[in-house]
Amino acid sequence: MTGPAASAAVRVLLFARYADVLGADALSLELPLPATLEQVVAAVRALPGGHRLPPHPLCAINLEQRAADTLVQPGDEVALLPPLAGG
Amino acid sequence: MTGPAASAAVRVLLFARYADVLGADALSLELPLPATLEQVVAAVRALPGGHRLPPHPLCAINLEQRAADTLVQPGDEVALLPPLAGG
Amino acid sequence: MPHLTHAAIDAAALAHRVQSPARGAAVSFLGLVRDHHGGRTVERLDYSAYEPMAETECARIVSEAESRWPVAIALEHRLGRLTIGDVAVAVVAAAPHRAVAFEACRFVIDEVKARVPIWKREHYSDGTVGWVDPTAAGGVVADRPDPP
Amino acid sequence: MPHLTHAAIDAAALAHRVQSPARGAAVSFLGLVRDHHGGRTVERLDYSAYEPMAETECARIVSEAESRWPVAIALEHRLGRLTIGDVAVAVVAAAPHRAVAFEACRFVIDEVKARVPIWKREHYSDGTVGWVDPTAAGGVVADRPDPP
Repeated sequence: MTGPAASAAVRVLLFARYADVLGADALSLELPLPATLEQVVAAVRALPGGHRLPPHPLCAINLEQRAADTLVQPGDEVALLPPLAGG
Repeated sequence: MTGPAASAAVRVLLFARYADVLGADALSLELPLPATLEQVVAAVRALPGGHRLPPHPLCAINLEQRAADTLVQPGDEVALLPPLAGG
Repeated sequence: MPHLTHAAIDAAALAHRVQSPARGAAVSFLGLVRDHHGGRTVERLDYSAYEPMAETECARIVSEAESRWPVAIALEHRLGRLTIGDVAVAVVAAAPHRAVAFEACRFVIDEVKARVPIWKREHYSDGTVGWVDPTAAGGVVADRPDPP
Repeated sequence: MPHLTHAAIDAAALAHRVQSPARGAAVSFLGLVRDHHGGRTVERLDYSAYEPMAETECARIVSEAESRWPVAIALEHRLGRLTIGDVAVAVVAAAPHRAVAFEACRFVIDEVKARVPIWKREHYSDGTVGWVDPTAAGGVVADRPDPP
């Protein structure tokens, strides 16, 4: 850590249709941390194909659903979850 | 039929505890017909052990539950049903 | 198919009778013989029925459910001697969606208990027997011999 | 026991895990693969999951049900490729009495659908595929390629 805007790698998991449209199951994004989930989503949506993701998808941090304003910490596992369709 | 009080045989089926206390699964009662179900029950309760039956048990005529004031016709199959305990 | 059986109930076979590619939800109810009733240890029990009336009433309950909801119902009640853990009654309701399957399954078992002439005699671990009577205090009636 | 499986679900084995001599009522829900969705003919489908989160969430739902009611719950959801009529999800709720068994079984399947990260891709008879999306018009999203 070298300053307030130090950037770090955030691991982002993608599933189902979101993985299809991004062409990847997992991404490693360089982002200034701390960042909110919303900022992580915005970074993913800026990637090729990312415009097909909704601006406010369901998100999880470390296996728990979290709101868009939750801060992502270094080492967190972020997951973007398409609408659930189990059962 | 020789008069208004002609008597006829009524077949009465007994089940479960009622059969136990009467010592029989089926009875043939000579009764003046038409009689109500209530009168048939009273005749059964006058038999040895019959006092253990309630005065107003569930009754069926020809496989259908019927009220105590229903008339029993010659040839009807009457059944006295203890409280149901299926399931 | 008859709804009363003296043989063991095969719940999976019953379910297969009503499951179909158009019905995505199957709700089953199994009623099993419990080892206790009213504080006493039950060892086995005997189910008996007024069989023709019980068959008629079961068929009527199934028809009522199938005309009320878009559902297919399978229903079997076992008679004779059962031991602890045996399946006494099984209901399967298969429907396109789960809300209907739950509702119809519950309806059928509730109506079976309320309307079908079936009786249950329990044999207790102390050697005594009792007739199950949901209307009686304690839920059981055990007759003693008449005084001399 | 894990709640996610890539093998066929054995509903009878699942029921035996929770049935016991003290539990006289067992209510099961089976979700089966239907042959139609939104007017299209489905040939098969693929279930996928965020597996560690899905396991955690299934375990949490089971715990919630078991602490709320006197009930034992078995829950399995299948993943991978399924064909028409296959069991996709099974819930068994075993309890001393039927009201609780019905209520708890319904609770578990409702919560699974609402909370567990599992997704379903349908393959249609015309060769196309779609992602099931209960929030979308028609219930399915099928992406077309981006315009050049």
